[in-house]
Amino acid sequence: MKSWKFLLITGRSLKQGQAAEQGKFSPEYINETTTVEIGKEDAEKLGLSDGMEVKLKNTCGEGIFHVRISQGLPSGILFIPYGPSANLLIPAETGGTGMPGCKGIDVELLKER
Amino acid sequence: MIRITKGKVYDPINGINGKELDIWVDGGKIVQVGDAPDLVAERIIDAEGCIVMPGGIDIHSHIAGGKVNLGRKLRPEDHRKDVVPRTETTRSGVGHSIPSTFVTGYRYAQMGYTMVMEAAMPPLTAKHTHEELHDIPIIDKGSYTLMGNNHFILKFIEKGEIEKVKSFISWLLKTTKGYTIKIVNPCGVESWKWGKNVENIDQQAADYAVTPRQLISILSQIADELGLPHSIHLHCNNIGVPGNYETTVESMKATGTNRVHVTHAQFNSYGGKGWADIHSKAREVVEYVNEHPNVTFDAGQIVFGDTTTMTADGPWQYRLYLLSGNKWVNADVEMETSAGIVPYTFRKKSLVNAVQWAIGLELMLLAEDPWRAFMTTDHPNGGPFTFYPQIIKLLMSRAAREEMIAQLPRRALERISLPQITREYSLYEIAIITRAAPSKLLGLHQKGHLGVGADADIAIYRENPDVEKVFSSVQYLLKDGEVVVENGIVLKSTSGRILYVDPGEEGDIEEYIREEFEKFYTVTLDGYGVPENYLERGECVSCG
Amino acid sequence: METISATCPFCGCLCDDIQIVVENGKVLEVKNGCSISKTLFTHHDPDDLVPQIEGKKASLEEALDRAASIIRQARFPLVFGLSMTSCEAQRKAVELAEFIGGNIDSTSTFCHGPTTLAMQSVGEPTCTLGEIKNRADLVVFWGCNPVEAHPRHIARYSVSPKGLFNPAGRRGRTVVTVDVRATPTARVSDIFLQIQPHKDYEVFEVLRALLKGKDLRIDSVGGIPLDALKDLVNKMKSCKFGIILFGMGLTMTRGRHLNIEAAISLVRDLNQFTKFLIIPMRGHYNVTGADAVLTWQTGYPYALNFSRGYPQYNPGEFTTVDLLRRKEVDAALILASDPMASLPRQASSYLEEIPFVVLDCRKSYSASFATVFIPVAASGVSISGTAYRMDGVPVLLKKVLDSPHPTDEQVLDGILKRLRQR
Amino acid sequence: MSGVGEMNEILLRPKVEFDVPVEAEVISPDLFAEKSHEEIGSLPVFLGNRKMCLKDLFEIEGQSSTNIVLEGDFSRVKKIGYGMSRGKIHIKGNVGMHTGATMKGGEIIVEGDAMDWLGAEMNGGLIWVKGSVGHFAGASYWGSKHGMNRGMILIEGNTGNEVGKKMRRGTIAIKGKTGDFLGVGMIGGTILAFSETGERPGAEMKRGSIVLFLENCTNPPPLLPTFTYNCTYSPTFLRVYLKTLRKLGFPVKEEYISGKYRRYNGDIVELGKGEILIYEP
Repeated sequence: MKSWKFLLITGRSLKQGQAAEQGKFSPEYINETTTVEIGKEDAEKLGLSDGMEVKLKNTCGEGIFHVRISQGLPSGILFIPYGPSANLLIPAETGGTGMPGCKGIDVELLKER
Repeated sequence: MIRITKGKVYDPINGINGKELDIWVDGGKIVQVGDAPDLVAERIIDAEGCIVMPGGIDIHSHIAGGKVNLGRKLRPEDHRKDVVPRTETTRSGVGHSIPSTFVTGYRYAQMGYTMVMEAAMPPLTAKHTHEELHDIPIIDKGSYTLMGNNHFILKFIEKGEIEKVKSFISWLLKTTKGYTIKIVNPCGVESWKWGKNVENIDQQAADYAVTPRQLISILSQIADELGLPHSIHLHCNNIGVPGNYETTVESMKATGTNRVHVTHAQFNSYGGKGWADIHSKAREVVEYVNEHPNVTFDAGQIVFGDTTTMTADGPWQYRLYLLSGNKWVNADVEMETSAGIVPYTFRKKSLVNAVQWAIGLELMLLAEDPWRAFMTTDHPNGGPFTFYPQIIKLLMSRAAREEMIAQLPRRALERISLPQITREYSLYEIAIITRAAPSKLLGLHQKGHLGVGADADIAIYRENPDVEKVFSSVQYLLKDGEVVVENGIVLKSTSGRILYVDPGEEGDIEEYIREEFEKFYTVTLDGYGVPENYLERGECVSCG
Repeated sequence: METISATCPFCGCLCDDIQIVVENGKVLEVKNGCSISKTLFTHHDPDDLVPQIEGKKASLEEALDRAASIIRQARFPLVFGLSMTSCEAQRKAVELAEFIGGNIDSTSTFCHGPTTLAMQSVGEPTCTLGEIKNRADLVVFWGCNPVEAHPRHIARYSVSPKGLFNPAGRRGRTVVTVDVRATPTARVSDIFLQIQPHKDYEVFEVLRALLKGKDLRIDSVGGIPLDALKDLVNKMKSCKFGIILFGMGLTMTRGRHLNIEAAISLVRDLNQFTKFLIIPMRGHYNVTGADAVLTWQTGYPYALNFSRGYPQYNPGEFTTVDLLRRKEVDAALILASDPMASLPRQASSYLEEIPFVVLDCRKSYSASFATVFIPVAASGVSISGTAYRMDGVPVLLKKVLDSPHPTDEQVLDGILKRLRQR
Repeated sequence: MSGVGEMNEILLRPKVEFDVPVEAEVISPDLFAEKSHEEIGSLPVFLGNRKMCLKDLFEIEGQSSTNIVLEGDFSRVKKIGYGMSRGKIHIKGNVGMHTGATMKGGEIIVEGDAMDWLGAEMNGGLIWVKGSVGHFAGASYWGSKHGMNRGMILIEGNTGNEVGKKMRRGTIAIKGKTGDFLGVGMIGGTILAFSETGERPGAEMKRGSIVLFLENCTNPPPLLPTFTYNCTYSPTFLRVYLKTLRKLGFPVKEEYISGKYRRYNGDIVELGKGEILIYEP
């Protein structure tokens, strides 16, 4: 199956913050934390459009996310709001500091789920 | 009822100098001194071979609040070498230069201290100071509210609205639950907000047409008019700078005949044009003190070894960072003040440090009136408070001083006069400078003595030819009439009082400043102060 | 109907100017709050929560008994969370951790823990947020996105407010954002420097070298042209009051604490030219309080172990992600945090192998996996108390609504009492 | 065969597999010397929060020796040889955190792997690890002004990050791969890394030498832009170091001894008196 290599960044989004207050099991929260943002250029290259489902995987784990095309992302970078789904892909190694590397993680993107 | 018997009592306020006297304690107070055939004690403390003194009072120490806590956070390497396990009766923590809160209380108590004043509380973070004071067990506490660089005070002075300054100070003391007016590098810290400083007491602040001289003069006047139990507490401009003794003398002059307490005077009694020719000007500073009964001072004695310096004097701490190359914390507080923290090691082999060490002792030994000279290390700036017993020994023994002087660089000797000073403090005088006089200076009537009606805060030390040993660890400590330390071991972790003042002359100043406050602060005025419930055992000390 | 003053218990901004209109225990309106704050106060519904043991409904007493028994048996327990509750509860949590000889760690562990490590190495020239408002003419957001993470920061503290010495407000400031993404914060900035992932350290080194007047034989670093960095250094040197505000973009990327050490060193060195300070953008509303309480009670801000009766501190050794990844802890007590949702799955999955207790005011992921779940009242909504803003300013939390549940403090105290009674 | 019966040796074996960490700084020649079997067995250790005796957790054979042999899995046992000043600890297996930290003298040999903080802030002595080690070998602890201050750490396997952080004196040699920030903030001393290294070696170094041999390394990391090329030469001091390592039995290729090295100066954001030497094949 064809896959593409990306660097994944996880972080806050306004919707994620708001949805967490609506409840961690609310559709809003689940929806927002399973969203992957991709730059316009990359999306076009890969033939992805808003709402499409993709699989992301790396040595830590894998998850299904739906695509949101974002203006601000440079090529080669994906963004997922913090949450249980993003955490499937974050390595627990901390380099002896206590802090896992939650940004700039190697992932593969697969179009079919 | 507890009867303390057979001890040698040192109680300078009541003129008792080593006499064997019974002291009777009940309900947290001293109820009788001397023979009392009618009284029956449930417990008799046999103080034979012991010295009995009122609990010690430290008038200037940095033990709680934002700056102290940043200092703790900064220095895991300081804590690792001094760990304190929990016991059945006490909490765990760490010690050395910035002890954790519980350990701060225990260690003061173990040395026979029952009251400590936190020397610098920024109003905006006063809640933080009080939260930490809450977690310092056993001892009574109070805090000096920082005011020397406050926007409203500077602005009112600039506009000549002295009555407003007075109302504002009255309001700020009440609002922050503070004990007196603390002034740190007046106008200099305000200038530091732009990375600048003032170089003498007639230079205006960066943003206000106000000089340190004006501010010191006006605030000392207001402290007296409000009848604050303690005077203004002044950390002079130009701290740590060679040649600064002139600024110190001028600052004392600026108060006229109003009361002023010059704190950690050691750091402000330097002669010379630079580090190369720094020398002692303790004599010049003390001379002014000796001749002016409105002035008191504390030593700010340094102790050789590693410590953590921390003051509200932002520009000085930056300078110390440049000098030492050590890690540097700065913490500016909007509208009010600043803070800086730098770890520092005082070395016997350093010429400058040797001179500093001698100056602190010279100040104490040249001061004619022990009622106006106080022993401090400006904890932790000169060194941790746990070194007080060592300083007591140096004050009491010329031989101990000579032993230390012999280890200093020879070049230091021509810059100091300590080797020529023969004075040795007596136990009675030690009781004055660490108990009786601090109580008087703080305007407290129920503390610092062992007369009937006084709080039963009593330290009982075992006699020993080595005075350092005597004062390192109490045989018994009574706090509010309860035995809380025995044989140096903390038996009970009680909570002490928080003393504060409310001069009651704020008028409608709160409403007057409201609009401007909410425009330039980042908290609401209603959320600014310290609510009553932060003070587990609050006690308002009366003014006037 | 009444209007109650409140403090928003969401992010490290701790806005204390919130006005809440309440009628019959229901929030009708939230004034001054951001969109998150509005959701927080209006979606608060604690009524459907009950204590649970292994997924089954239990009484509070039963839940406390079971919690105590789990902790009593543990030889290397972990107390974790702390950042979404009041300082009063945090104090109690430290007391409990000390009593049981356990580990205690806050969410600093995966937000600004590295900032603490950097501070312990080089210090930290910082200030309260009002200093930015009143003085700053140069504001640099580095690896942070306040528009989404701290929604009112820009309006209240850092970009638009008019200050005592900056009457022009936004027009009186140059705003720079350095980030990998062109975030909404970047879009409200005057200058946006788009940096390659994991290159912050190199960029700080270059800025520091430029500040020292060194010549560098490179054209660009981390995707940023050298000329743009020269321009930034000049702006930094010539401003009257500059500030760097930084976030997870520095703490979580390669270099971690050393990225921040480099940032702090740059800021420190800038003080030879002008006034320049730095503030970490703390996330959870009282994570700063957790640091503060732990520090004053023990000497250390997080990553603590009490096995030997005294506090030992060592991030990397006693930090939650490491303790879980290495499968070292044998029980956990979690309060005011949701590690099952917020930690790497590789680490949090270990919780399923050990008994653990969760105190939460909401149904969280961790709560639904917990051996014992005890619902508590929400600090800042149903309980008053103290919290510390991201800049260390203590702020009062207010009670707005009643709650049927006990406080964190009461639950911890209940567990502690049971442990003492053995 | 293990050391049972041999002269002057004391042998410890874990009685159980440890599920929680053990703190055992008492496993130190200084404490084992001149003590009876019984006294050694009564030394305090912590299994998590339970204070126990050494004999509760370990089988102990022999007595009163400064020559300690550990057999079995010690990977959850921390602080072995902490602060020791003499004697020898031979660990025939893996070992936990802080092994040999703050030690002043003596020798520690680890046949297996060692975890983080190996020899942190050590002041003298020798540590030799046949396997790999975690992060912060020879480093400073959080907040400290400097790391290892004398002594030698030899590692045949790989290491984690920040090896030799803020070290002031002494030598660290690593045969395998090293992590990021090798020798970060170094104040003095020498680090020899024979294989691949991670990002940012020598960052913020003030003085001292880092020598990179980059054996089997196809894609070496770029040095930080704050290091500047100086010259290519054959440093005399290095020859002495390499020969010393060889004499000790640490594998060093002949060509390194007389080889040429590119010298880079840095880190210019700090004092800038440090150097990175890169072997030129």
